[in-house]
Amino acid sequence: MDANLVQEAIQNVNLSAIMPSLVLSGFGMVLLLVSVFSPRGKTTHVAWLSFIALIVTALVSLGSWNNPQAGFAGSVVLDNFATFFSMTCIIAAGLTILMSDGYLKREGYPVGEYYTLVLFTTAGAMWMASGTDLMTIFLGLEVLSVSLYVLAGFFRDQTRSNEAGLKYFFLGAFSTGFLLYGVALLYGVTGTTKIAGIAEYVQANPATTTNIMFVAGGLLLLTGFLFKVAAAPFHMWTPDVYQGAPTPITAFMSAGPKAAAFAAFIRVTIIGLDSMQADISAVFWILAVLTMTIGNFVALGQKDIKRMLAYSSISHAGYALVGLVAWNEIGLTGIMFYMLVYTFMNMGAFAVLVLIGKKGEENLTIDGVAGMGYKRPVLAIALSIFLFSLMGMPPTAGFAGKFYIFAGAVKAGYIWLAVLGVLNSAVSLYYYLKVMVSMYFKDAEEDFGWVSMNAATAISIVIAIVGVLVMGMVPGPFMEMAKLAGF
Amino acid sequence: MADNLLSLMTFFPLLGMLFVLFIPRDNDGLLKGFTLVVTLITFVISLPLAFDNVFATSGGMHYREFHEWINIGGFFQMNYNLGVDGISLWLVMLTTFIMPIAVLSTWKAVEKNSKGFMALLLLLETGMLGAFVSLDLFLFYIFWELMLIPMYFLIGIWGGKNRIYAAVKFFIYTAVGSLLMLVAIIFVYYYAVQSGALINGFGIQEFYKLNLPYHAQYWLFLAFGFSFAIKVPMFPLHTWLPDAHTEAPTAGSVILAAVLLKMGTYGYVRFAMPLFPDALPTFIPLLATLSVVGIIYGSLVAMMQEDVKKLVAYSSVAHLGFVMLGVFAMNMQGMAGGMIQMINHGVSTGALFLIVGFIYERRHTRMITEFGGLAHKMPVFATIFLIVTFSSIGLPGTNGFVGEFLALMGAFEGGLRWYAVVATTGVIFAAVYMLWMYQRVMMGTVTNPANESLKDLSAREVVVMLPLLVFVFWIGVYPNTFFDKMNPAMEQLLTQMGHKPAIVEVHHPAAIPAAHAVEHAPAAHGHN
Amino acid sequence: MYSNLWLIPFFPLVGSIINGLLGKKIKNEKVIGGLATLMMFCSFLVACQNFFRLMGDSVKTHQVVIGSWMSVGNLQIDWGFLLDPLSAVMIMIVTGVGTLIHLYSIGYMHGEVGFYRFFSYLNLFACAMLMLVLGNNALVMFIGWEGVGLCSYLLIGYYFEKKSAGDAAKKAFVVNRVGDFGFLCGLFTLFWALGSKGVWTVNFVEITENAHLLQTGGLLVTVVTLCFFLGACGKSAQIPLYTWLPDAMEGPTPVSALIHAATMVTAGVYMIGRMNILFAMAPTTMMTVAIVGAATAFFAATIGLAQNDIKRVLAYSTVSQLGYMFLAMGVGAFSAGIFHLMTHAFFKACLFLGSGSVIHGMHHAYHHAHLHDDPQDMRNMGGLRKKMPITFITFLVSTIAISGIPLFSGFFSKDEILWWSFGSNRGHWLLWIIGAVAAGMTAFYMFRLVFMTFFGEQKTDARAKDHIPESPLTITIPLMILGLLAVIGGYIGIPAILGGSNRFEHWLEPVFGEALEMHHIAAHGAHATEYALMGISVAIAIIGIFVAWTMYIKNPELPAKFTAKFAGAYRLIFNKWFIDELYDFLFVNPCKRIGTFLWRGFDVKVVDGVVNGVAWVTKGIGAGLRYTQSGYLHNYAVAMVVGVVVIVGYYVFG
Amino acid sequence: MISVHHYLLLSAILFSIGTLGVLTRRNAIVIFMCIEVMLNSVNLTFIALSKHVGNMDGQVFVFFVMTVAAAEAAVGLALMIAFFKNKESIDVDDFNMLKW
Repeated sequence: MDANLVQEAIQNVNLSAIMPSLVLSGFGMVLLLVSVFSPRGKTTHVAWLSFIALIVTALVSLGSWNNPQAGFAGSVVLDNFATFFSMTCIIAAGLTILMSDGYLKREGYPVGEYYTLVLFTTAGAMWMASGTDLMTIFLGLEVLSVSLYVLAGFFRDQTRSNEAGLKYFFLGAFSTGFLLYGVALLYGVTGTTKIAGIAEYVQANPATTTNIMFVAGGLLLLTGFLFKVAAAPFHMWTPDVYQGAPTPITAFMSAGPKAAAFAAFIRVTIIGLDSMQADISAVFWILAVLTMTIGNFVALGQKDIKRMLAYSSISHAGYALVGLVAWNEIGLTGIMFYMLVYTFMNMGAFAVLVLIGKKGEENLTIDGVAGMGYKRPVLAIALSIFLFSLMGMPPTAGFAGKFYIFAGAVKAGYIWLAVLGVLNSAVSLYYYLKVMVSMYFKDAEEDFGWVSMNAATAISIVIAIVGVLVMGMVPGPFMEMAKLAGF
Repeated sequence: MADNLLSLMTFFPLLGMLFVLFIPRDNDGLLKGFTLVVTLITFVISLPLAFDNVFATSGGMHYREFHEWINIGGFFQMNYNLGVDGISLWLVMLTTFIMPIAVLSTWKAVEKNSKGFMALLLLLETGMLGAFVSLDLFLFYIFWELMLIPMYFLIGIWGGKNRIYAAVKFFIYTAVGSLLMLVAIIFVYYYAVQSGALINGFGIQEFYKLNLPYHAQYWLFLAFGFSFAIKVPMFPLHTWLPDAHTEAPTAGSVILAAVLLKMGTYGYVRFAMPLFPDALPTFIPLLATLSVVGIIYGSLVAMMQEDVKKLVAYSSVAHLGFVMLGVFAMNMQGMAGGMIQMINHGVSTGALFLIVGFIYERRHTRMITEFGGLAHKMPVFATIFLIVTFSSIGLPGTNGFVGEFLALMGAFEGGLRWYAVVATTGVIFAAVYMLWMYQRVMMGTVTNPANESLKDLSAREVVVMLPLLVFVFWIGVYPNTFFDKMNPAMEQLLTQMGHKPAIVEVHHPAAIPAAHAVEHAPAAHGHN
Repeated sequence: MYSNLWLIPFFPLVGSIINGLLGKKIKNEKVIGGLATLMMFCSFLVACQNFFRLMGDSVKTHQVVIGSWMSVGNLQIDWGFLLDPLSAVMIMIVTGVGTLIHLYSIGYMHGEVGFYRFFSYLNLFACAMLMLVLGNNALVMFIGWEGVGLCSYLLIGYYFEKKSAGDAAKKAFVVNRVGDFGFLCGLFTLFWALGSKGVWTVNFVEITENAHLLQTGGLLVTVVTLCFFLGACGKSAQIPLYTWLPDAMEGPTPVSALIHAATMVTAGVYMIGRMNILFAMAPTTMMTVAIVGAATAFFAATIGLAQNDIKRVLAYSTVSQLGYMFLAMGVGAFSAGIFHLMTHAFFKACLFLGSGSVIHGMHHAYHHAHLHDDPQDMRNMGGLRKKMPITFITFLVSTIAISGIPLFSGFFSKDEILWWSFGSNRGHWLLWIIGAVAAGMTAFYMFRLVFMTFFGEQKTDARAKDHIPESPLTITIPLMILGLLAVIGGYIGIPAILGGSNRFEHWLEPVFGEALEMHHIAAHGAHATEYALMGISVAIAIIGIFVAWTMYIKNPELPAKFTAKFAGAYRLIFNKWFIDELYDFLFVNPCKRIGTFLWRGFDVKVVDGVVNGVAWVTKGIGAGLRYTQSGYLHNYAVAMVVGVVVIVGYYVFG
Repeated sequence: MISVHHYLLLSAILFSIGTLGVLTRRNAIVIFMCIEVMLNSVNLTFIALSKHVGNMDGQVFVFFVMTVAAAEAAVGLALMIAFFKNKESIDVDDFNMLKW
């Protein structure tokens, strides 16, 4: 083993490139021990510690804004793009933790590992966001997924939770298989797993684009991501898992990991498979429409708000895909912005659900919130704001997000796609309105007991509202940030 | 003051709303009083516009306000771009004028958590004013959508028994249209950008200048026109209106009729028509036909209604038919008729809804058959009702006539001769359904014992009606107050749309040969 | 110089407003009625002043502009008044007769609950009517035009608790609206027609001056005039739009006298006179006008033969007389038409007021005897001449006048019309025959009325018969004045042939002369023929009177026989030829049916059905798609695999 | 001489077997085994291709895959046990409580 090889390797290892996830993982392990040695049922301090951990991580990763760091022979890079998505995930995780403490106590699972798992998920998400090598992306994906499997099935003695966990696990692993096979094929053709490397190879010999192995590999790889972002026809796990999982986790899944998945998705597609743009746009056009339509139409008939929001998140993935179809700067920036916005509005909605849910959450149905507008006016207004944002009503952030994405589509000439998109959001109005109808236009059948109001959750809601409104009224700075994050 | 008058006017109600949120919910009087004061102050703020003579002299935009709002280099620029001209002026005034009346009308009508009601009213006012004064399509769209939300709750929470259906229908129906318009807006913007036009933001004045290819204009006009046609509403997109009107609380109906419907017509005049002038001729036959159908159809359907409020709602369809017909005439008379008819409809139909509200508060029913002979019990009410009825019928000397006459004449002088002739029959039908309703409600003997104990209008209710009556006659007798400030803007608009505003020599009674002596009465001022 | 013209409509307006707002407070009938009458009298004085000033003036056309009303683009409309011989005559009639009727009303309406309301309306009507006749452009005229419509609506519906009154009022307004439709269309066409020649105007003077721009007898001018004529038909109750006038008798009698006899209903005639230049240019229209007029005159007269309600008889006679006026206008006898308008205003007002006086008396009697018989039914009257002599005499005089007996006002005007309808180059001998026969019938039914009411033995219920008083002075004074006018009113227009110098015609010459000579409209014929025709028409009238006498005085059982003999014909005319029923069948019911269908059948089912249908379908699709989400792991996995296979396959093999 | 294609073919067949297994089998453990088969077929592909293209990345990848697979196995089995405690069954058709 000659020395300069090792030397080179040592130099290539640039820890600052993975510093945020490193910090987070470190905190996670420490907290694991803390929670082991802390008395049973006492988890509040763990929660706050993990929150602090996230803040620290946030500071660390923000530190590398505008000074990209590459590491591990270019298989990890901490550029603005990565940072942006990492921040999104961190925000998601932070909100999750804020809303979890009271929730876990109510549901009777005051267990510290929960928080460490959230942290690990976040770490994995950050890996995905910053991975430039299919290998690192795969690792991040798995770290994220494995922790999420556990979190989804976290309520051990609730069958719903188990089921959610298992379904997620099996389908996740299944899709991993495809993803890996795709990676293998790409590797076989190009001889590398580096995204940039693949692109270079294709540039060097264009014949590759017609190579069946290459095309098939690329598409198999993409299906893996499509599964994670819950795009039709790979969306089917979403409603069940979202419904079964603990509400904060559902919120988290709908925001953080999805954002990370989109990060990797974008990086791979735009850089690695740039050569296949035409084909990919064509197929994603259809997938986007399919996803939006299925999400919205099925949501119309839902009774359970959690499940309804699950379907709505499918449709929102569809909107995001529109941006990817557009394949232009504004479209991609739109996606980033949208993911950020979506984190706030969706998690805010779930936070409200966390508060108004009883133990076992059997009352999180549309009729369950009847009359809430008068019984819990503030919460009702908050939920309404989030729902309006999800509808895409100005002046909320949801409108801005949709606007940019559809703008991207229109600019790229996909006018019909945009039209179908807006028509879909017109359909979506109905089921969002249904919640408000029940909250305001109907009288409460029975008084739903005292909401287990706690400061942390309230804070998370406030943060979400501020985010939704600020990004709605002055989206400028955030868009600028997203623009800088693009490449 | 003058340089940010519009912002002040637009956002003052919003400010008021924030305060309302902090008033204890059980203090009903304070809530309503405060809201009334806020709306009155807003009216006062807007008054300088009405008295400013600049509108009479130049047709351009005045009271401009321009700030960069959102600017994402290379992607977009949205500006906070306000302004008002002769076309929007009177609609703004109508809004600020009708709001206090609407608030007053809630005094007895709204008991159930009036706090929310007042807050929503104020939010709504901001939305409406904003939509009228914004010159940036993006900004306009935001206000436009912002109006939906409060109205949705007003109908849904304080409405009648079928309110949920009505509210949701209203919301989704109007939203569908506006969402398509959104796509169109984006397209126009990018077309402008790609055609290298010098535009910053979505400012309509820049958009007026760029000439899109016909086929693009075709689709864009379709999108805009569809959205506005729903709002107007034009036949056959009108069915949300009767539901919304019948279910909405009185104040809601008044605002809906007086202002929200005008958004549609205003949208045509301000956006759809001048932005896509080449496509316009293609659509005018269709739109004119729909307007005429709307007139006849609305009248016939109104004639057979059993619910007074529904009757008035359908009559709105007919009235707005006149507005649209006049606007599509593309000449001064037509435009002026259309514009003034918008105001008239606001005044008259608003008044009618108030009147319906009065009897509804007393009897909690609106079925015509429930009434009869009310004139005995409520003479004052009867008189006011009669005046409003005839103004709605369009009796000369009242506002209704000026609008309908000019709209029809404009249509006739313009290319729409036969449409005008058919539409003129609407004049007959209007008399039929209004008078029949009046007869069945007010005339005859009191048959229903429930009506025996009816009280005549209270002082408050009379105060609510008086300002409207003043305008009924003002517009009827001296509409020039309004035309003087409208005309320049309309001339500019028409020239801009490539239509000569048909200014032939403005003749003068003095111009008639000396064979006939002409004298001017001492009171001959203001005559031109 | 004429700048105080605006005062004429202004005074009544003030009166109306004061009474309308404060009448309830004032209560005192003397004050209310007095004020209203005073206001009318003031405007009468102003009218006189202007009238005489105009007589002495060489320039016969004067416009006074108060201010601009609408100025939009090339449409400039002023609040302007026009004084020329025609409008001068009209204001004299309106204010003069109006004042008398106001005075009359004080007595007649005594004790009414809505006393102040009545006078407020009446004044408002006067104001509107004066606007109509004084307006210097079609729009100001139209204000009056619709204003009088409004007032007649209000006054017919004065007893609004009676359903019949409400219906009649509505009918009157709606039918008038049909006319207004014509008026507006005509106005639009005219404005456009002249405008396309470069003169955008609705001003009468300018229209008259620029009419020559249009092609004589051309389609345009014909259409314009026909449209305006439709308007006139509505206002002046001509076929086919006359049906509202008889029903309008639901209003108080003074209203019938003022609005539905003397003034408003003649507005149509006035309007044609105003636009005579245009009508003269359109022979087709003139012919139509003449025919419609003659037909109406005849047709209404037939119905008049069989009515028993004293006011209805007068109503149909009014329709018939208006027919004469239109006949006159149609054959180019403009001044004769206006002349008849004036004389008719005198004697018909007098007749109505007389009938009112009778009804008043009957009512008083029945009231006294607590009976509820119909005080308007002539079959309950008879022999009243002793009870109320003044009423009787004035009534008789007017009846003679309307029957066209020489030396009474009606004779001159009617005869002039008949002569023109025969001799004018726009006339035709058939028109003359119809007119003459109608004159005969008029004489018959009018005297039938007189005989049934004032002669024979008293058929009133025994308990009431002795309590029928003569009416108070406020009622009788107007009667006497009008009676006098009914006699002498004609002398200002004695035709040349009878040694007169037809002052009236000369007075109107500045208005009509131009049109007449430009289009060579004149009545030619030998004096012999004229005398002959005159004689014949008088003879026919006398025959009519004689028949009436034989039937209702000599042997009163005759009518019963006749009705039994010609039962069918009798039922037909008694039921007014079933025209109302026909209209209901043709227009009213279909409209209602269509409306109901459009609402319940179309609007709710189809239009709204589509809207809700879309929502329903959407939901349906959603519900369907839901079941793809079966909850079974395998289905999910299958879906994924299928997805992969399709996507990959699409590329690899597609 | 056995070329890389044979390896690829074999692994493709294995992958398909695994996929079909997942689609057809009911027992959760068996399904999980099938997934393992898929992953291992992928490993086989990697190794073959790594030999073919001549760099070590593929083989490195295989190690990661194996580790991950182990981790997944742990989590998956844990979840199945938890489910078994509640439902006394590991038949995948028994967990369809969440649907529509």
